[in-house]
Amino acid sequence: MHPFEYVAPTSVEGAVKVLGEHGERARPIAGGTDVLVQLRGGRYELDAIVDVKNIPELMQIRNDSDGLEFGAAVACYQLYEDPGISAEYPGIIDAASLIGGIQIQSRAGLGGNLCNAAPSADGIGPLIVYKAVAKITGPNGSREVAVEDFCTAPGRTVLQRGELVVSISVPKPPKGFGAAYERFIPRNEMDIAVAGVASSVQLDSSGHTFEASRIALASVGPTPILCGYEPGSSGYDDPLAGKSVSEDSIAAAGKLARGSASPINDMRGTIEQRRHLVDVLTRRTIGLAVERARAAL
Amino acid sequence: MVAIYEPTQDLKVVGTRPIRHDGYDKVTGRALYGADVKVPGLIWGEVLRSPHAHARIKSIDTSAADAMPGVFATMTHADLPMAEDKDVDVGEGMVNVRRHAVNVMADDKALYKGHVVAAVAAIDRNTAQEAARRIEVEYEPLPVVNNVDEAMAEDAPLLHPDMHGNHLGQQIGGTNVAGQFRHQLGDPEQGFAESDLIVDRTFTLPMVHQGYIELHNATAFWDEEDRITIWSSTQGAFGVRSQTAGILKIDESNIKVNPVEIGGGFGGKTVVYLPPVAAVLSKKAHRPVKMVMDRTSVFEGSGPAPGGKIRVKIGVSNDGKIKAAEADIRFEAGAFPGSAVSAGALCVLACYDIPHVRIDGRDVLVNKPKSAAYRAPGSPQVAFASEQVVDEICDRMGWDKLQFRLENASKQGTRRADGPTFARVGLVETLEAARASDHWNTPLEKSGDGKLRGRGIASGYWMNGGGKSTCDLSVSDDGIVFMNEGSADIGGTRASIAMQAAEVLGIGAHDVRPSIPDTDSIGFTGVTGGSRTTYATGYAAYQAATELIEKLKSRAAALWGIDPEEVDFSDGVFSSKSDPELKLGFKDLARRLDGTGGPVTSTASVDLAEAGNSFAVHICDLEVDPNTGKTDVIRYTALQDVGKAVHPAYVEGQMQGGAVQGIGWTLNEEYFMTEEGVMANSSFLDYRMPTSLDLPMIDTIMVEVPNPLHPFGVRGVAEVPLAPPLGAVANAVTDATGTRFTDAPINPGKIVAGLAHENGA
Amino acid sequence: MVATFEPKQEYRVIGTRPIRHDGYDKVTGRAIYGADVKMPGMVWADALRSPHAHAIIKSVDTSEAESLPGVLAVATAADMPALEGKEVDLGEGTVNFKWASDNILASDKALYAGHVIAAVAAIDRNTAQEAIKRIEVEYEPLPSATNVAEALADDAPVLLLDLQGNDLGEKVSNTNMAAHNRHELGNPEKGFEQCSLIVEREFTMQMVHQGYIEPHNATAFWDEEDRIRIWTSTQGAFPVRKQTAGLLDLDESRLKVTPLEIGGGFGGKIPVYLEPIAAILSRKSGRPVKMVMDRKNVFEATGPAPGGKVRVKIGVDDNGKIIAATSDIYFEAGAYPGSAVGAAEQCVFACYDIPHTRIDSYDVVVNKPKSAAYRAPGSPQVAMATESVVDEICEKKGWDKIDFRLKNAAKEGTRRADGPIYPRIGLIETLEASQKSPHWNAPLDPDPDNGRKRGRGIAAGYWFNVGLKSAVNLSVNEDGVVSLVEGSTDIGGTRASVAMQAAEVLGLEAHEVRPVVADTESIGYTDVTGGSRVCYATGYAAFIAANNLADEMKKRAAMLWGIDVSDVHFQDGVFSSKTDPELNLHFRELAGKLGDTGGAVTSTGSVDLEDAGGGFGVHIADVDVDPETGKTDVTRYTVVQDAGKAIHPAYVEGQMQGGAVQGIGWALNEEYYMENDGVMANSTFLDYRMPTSLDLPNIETIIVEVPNPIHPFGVRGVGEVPIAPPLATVANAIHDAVGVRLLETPMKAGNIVEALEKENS
Amino acid sequence: MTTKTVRNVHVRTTINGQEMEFLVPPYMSLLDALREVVGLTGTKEGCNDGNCGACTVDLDGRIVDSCLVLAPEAEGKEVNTIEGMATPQGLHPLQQAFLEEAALQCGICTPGFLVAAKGLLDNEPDPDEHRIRHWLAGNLCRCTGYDKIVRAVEKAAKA
Repeated sequence: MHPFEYVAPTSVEGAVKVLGEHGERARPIAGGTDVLVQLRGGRYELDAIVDVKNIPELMQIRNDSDGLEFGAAVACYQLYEDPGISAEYPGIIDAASLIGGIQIQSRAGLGGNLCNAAPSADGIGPLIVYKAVAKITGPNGSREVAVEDFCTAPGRTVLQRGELVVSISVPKPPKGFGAAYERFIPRNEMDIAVAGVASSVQLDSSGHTFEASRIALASVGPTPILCGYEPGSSGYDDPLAGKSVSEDSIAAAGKLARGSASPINDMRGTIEQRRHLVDVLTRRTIGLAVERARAAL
Repeated sequence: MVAIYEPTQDLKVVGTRPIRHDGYDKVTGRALYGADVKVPGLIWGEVLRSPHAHARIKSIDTSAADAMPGVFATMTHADLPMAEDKDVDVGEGMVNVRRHAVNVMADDKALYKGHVVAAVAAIDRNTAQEAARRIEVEYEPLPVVNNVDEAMAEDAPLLHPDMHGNHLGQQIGGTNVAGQFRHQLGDPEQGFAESDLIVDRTFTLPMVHQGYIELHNATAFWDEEDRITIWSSTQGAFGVRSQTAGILKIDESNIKVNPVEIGGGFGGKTVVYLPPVAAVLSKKAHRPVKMVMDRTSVFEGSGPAPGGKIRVKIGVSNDGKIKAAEADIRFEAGAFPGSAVSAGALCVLACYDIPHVRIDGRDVLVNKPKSAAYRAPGSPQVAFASEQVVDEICDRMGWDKLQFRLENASKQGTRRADGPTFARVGLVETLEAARASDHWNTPLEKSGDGKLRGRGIASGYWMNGGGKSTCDLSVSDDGIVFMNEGSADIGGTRASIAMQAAEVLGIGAHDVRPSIPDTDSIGFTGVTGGSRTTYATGYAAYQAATELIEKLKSRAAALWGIDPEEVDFSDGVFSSKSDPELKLGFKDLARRLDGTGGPVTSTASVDLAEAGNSFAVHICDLEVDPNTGKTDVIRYTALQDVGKAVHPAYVEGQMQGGAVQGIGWTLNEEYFMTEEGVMANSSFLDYRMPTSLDLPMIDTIMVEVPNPLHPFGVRGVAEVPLAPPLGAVANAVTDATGTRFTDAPINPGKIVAGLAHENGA
Repeated sequence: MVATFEPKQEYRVIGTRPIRHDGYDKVTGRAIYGADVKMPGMVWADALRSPHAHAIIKSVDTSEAESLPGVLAVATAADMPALEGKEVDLGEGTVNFKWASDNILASDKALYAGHVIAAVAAIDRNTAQEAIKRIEVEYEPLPSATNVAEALADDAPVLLLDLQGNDLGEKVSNTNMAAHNRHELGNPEKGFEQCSLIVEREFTMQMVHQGYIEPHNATAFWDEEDRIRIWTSTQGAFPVRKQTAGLLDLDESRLKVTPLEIGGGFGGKIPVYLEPIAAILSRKSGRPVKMVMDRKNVFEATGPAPGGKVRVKIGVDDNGKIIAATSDIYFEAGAYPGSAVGAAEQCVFACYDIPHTRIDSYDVVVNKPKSAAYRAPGSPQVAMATESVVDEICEKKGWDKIDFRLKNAAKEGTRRADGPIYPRIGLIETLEASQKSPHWNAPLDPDPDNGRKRGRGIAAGYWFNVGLKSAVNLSVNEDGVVSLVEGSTDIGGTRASVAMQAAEVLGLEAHEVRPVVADTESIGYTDVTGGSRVCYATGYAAFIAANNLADEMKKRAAMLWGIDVSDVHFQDGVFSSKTDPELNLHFRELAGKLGDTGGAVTSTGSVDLEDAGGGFGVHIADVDVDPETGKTDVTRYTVVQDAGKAIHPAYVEGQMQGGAVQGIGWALNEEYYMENDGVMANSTFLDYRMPTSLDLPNIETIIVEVPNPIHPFGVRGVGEVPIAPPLATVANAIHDAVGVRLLETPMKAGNIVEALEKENS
Repeated sequence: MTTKTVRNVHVRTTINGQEMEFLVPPYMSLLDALREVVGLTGTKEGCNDGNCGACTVDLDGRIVDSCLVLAPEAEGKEVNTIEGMATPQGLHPLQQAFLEEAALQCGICTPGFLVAAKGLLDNEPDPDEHRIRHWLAGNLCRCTGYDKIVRAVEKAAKA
């Protein structure tokens, strides 16, 4: 492995400075469970690794009436071991509690998962369906980017030279909101999704009609896919808004999601299998989301 | 019944000089000695030693040390169980386990300066040393007993008030004499009455140290299954196992001692000092603990050879016959009973056939480290005395010093003072060889520059040991034989043992691969001491090889489809007695064993009650500068009956090494003790062992009078060469200066004082 | 002539569950595996491996690598001796050394992605990894053939131009078909005419890996005496010595191999990969060289189990008798000939008594790593075929799946399809036990309402086991504990199972026998730990050595009691006089009294066993299949197996559970997923999906004991047979659940969904 | 004579309750530092990319794959390895149970399993079989089929 320096800044500015100096030759790590594997695999070479776990803003966790905000370096276990977050954001917890194994979840976090921008990422879909926003700081100030716009290509994001994701904030889910994430893997653990679907629904007060919904797909395209949305565009046609909660409407959403997937053949699955799974997983996650939404009415 | 052998002459391997099998590792620095051991999680141990030679230990407070960062555990005698009050064989004499435990770590009294009082284990060596200093001990100093005379004085302070000494069979309390015995043959008074000349002299010798360059060491790990693994440079892994088991009161088989190379022992590494301490520290710290003594601790805290006082009285008749002799030997046992006085008593007059002899021996406690074996323990001290009295007799009677020894020499059938009669021995042949030697027949010229020159001669004896050894063999497909044997290899015994197996098997010395496994992987094998390894372990190798041949014969028979009785083996070739066509060399047969059965293996073990004594005669020319008293040895020849030299180069090595240690003992080495019983010269600077500059080449002449008890006639060779030098050098100084010096060491100060006294100054 | 025994049913030690002797070290992390070896001056090495599956190596330029600071030596095929046509038998098949050498360091062609081209020794691991990137290799890529179909196609690229194919005895050149042989019994064509139902199916299986968690490692030191010392984790120190010596064209005894603990092997750590390279780099650098593969190398360049095709055709008559059966077996040998077709022939119909059979097998070279043994090599693949067809026959005829197997079961006297007649075997008893098992008699829970389907499958499997050579040395300590030295490396607790057999003979407890696994210079030749032979063959050698030890102890008892040795009786650990009832001593007591009866009591025992006594297993599985996603979960699994005699039941259960789980992984998810350019895409534990704890229920085990008459305690090998049944058991369960019969492994989710869609359309 | 262009990093950490300092290349993993620098070889390498759990250690109370932790990250932290599980009083109940239940065969994965299982029992005294299997899914074993490992953890939980 090409020898690199290890830097552990204690402030966002410190991190931004180092990242600015080295550009492509430096990367931040929180858990490091993706970066170190890619480095050893020879995917790229680095001159410096920036350990961001000593920066307070990236380790903060805030869950209040406005919603949930957690630092980019917060590890998965810190989310699913928090009773409040687990109760109010089950869709996100579904993903956080199945990335890798316990050892991985002690180190890896949803911030890193997002920045790694793998097509098969488990953590990005749920953030999309919860309308989460990434808070970024760089050499020329801070900005916010919606998670559905964050990934641009396999392993590539909107981040510019010297920019760093500081935290991810999730708006407080209103009453009648429910979300769920499910993936298909041949084993029961320690696996990469053959296909993954996150769904969220906003029911009306009766709980029988969809007011809004979001369906996000993983492992079936170069980036996570929000059905009915083109990244960067303003338009979004909601697959379920206005429809009544029924077997048929859910089945239709399954077909729609299947249509928006553009999977490839690889060692983990064939195109046909992935399309089939997107349909099955969309139906199952919407069903669970509806259950959770009705419970929250 | 003991097997008797007719020595064969045409030996192919025994007698040659192959390179020792561990040679490459030793000359490249790869060989692993005890201090080189590294184990995961290793930490260091250090001991606190008493500054007083004799003191009651009122209290020990380790709290300051326990609190020090980096300290894992501390230990005092309280951490040792009450060991059994029984004697254990350490290979060169017996040791009482309970007293041994107290020597390893003092309980209520510190009995010599340097006596271990407490120990500490810490993250590294320096921290351990600092922590040891923080242990506070409250002493109540007691009066010190410095030597045998002070120890035997009426009002002498008692080292062990509770001890009962065995004085001539009676249990006597309130004494520092741990043991007194007597050997008697015939009627000495009547013998002296028939004597025309009687010489009666008393000699004193100081305590001296073996001087091995490698420091005592031990690494121990006490695991959760209460099993202890030990790495320690030792002359006997099984000895470390049994002594440590005795001191810690656990089963022997719960201890495994791993083999590491040993950097010299000469008898001083048959006794354990560190392993039990490292083991207990490891148990308390739950970490492997390594301990290495520093040089001062080796002098003050490990077993030196006993000093003492020896009176010898010999009567001769005018016809040159020794009529009677008496000896009174008092050795400093050190802080605990068990000096080499009994062995000394066997050797003091062993070279002479004397009808009337009385020998008294006393084992005397003094506030000095407990003595241990040092190469023919006891024999050098007594030879210093008896060989000077014989020398004086010859001077006064004008007799030839060789002729006199020849006429009185012990030979087969001579009864030794303590009872047994000699089997076939080679003293006469050795004396004759000395008389025919170039050294003896080259007159000693005067030195040109006013220095006084002299020549001395002396003889020496050692009985050698037999004991237990085990050897396993197995044949590999290309005819190489792998050997496992249990004897630690200090002087090349891997080679001398492998050669004896190779001789039987008819293959080359390097076709046998010796290895020394741990105590779990080979049958019990006694200590490498008593000059027994080449003799006893070689004997086991001979038997294992013989058994291997029998098994190979049955395989050859299977191969040729004939009856095993039909197969003959000689000079490494298997052949059919009836069909001349059928012939296979050892290696060829080995390559065709496939299909004749499993791998060919054999095992053998011996327990030899007797060994076969050996004698030596040394001739020394030296030069004394009368003004300074400085003595330089200018020529030295060591002659010795070796029975059969398996590896001549390594036998010569033993003869030369022993001679040089003897020279050092006579001229400069001593424990220089202060009044308070503190050794003042506990460093290699002031404890003057001979350097290469202090010595000429040591010429060696090996006499081979085969020992009938051994298949190849082998006798032990390693210890006897230390016996004659003290006498030979002393006699040479007398020949040079005309003054006899009866107090070793005969250092320059004593020579100048002696000469001044002589010239009436 | 082979000794036969009447084994008892109940024993004192055998059958109990003592804690294994190496347990404490393994649960505390102290056990030393190959990668943990450290020594002074040690340097690291890494290998450059071909990115191409098939390419001519035009040039290798190591100059830039050699100039990198910290690089000490470089090695290529030029450093290996030329070994035209040299062959040797290794216990599990013969090895052609020219090809074996090419597999270690490619000479003219790279034959699989991952094939070693060159290696570099450098000051540390990272420098070595950087240095291999600087070696420039000029390849001329060739088209690759990565499965049987591609390799046998007319236009297939020929991998080995010098390969002489053997097609039923006829020489064939310019081919990838290394061997085609045939076994025939009776007249299958005529047999099929009498059948009322014939089922013929073709199954394809992907290549799979043993999946041991410990990567291959080797440390070698070539010293100035031209001796090579090797430290490695291996299934056989002696086979490592034999192969490495052969590859380096040296006498075996120039090498000393020290086996460390081994982190799993299952047959994959019998061949050597790193040892010759490390040795050469050590010679060139003068330093000890350590090499450790990374996980990617282990997958791409060690010895996986062959994938391939198995066609089986079975005919039955109306009253449920199998009349005729034929089989064609095509295995991917990998880059060089020598897949497990020979063993597959012996197993394909081994569970059945069939009058008319024909078996054709084809050993096909492909551009993949040379296949090696993987636990009953060849048996799982053919069992998948045979047991699926049998299941289909029973479904179609409505016959009970156990009664049918009982009716056709092979038993004593049955002639196996490839010739030999079965001695006493336990298939019937195993089938009867599974018929009475709780699992078989518990009704399958009904399909749940979430659409998932439930099913149950059953299948049988066989492995012939091997005997070969082992040696054991024993010696007695004074406290009665016996040291046992053996040559079998211990993967699954065989230290305990071998020690228990010695303890049984000697009347001791298991922990009173201390086993040590020795290096190749400290014990007689011992074959590989493989072929399920250690508990059987090394146990047998321990039995012989223990009896010899008892005889030696009888002599000592006789000596102690002063009676004739023939008068001494030994039973259940107690020595007694046949005449005087007063005289009796337990082994332990006698051991304590050996002191004066002679040296240490030692013995040795060795065996070379022609045959071993085969083992049968019957497995039952309940599965839960989600038809929507194709996901299969095993909800209940039972292993029923004939162990002959379970020496240590817990470790026998461990083998049964471990083998079953490896079979389940092989059935459901494990495969070499080759990209079209012949490169393995999933060479990580992420994408090579071995079962995790969450993918499995507890595995229930039922041990059947039909004693093997040719072993003193009735032992049969148990290590390998449990991997044979699972593939078919899971396949039959899936068919029972969703009605489709999967003809390809792995039966991953996508394939099940595809099969269901094809079925329903 | 080394290719390293970067200077070693000084790390001050606590390993098995004992303060330690060592110098280590910044790119060296905590696994390699434990094995090659500190000399504790109980923690094993199985895949070096976080997929097998053989290198599991306890870092500040959480079980992690030490192959995916950079050695400098251990600065100021508490690292506990297999060598720290037994105490002078004897084996940890988990170690004892693994022995008695024959929960290991070759033993290469055993250190990882023991440290992981201790991480579970330290905060969930009585986990059920499924919870044990879920917690240990990050540790691969090829010999045992996990059955006896799960039973051993259950037995230790009750001890």
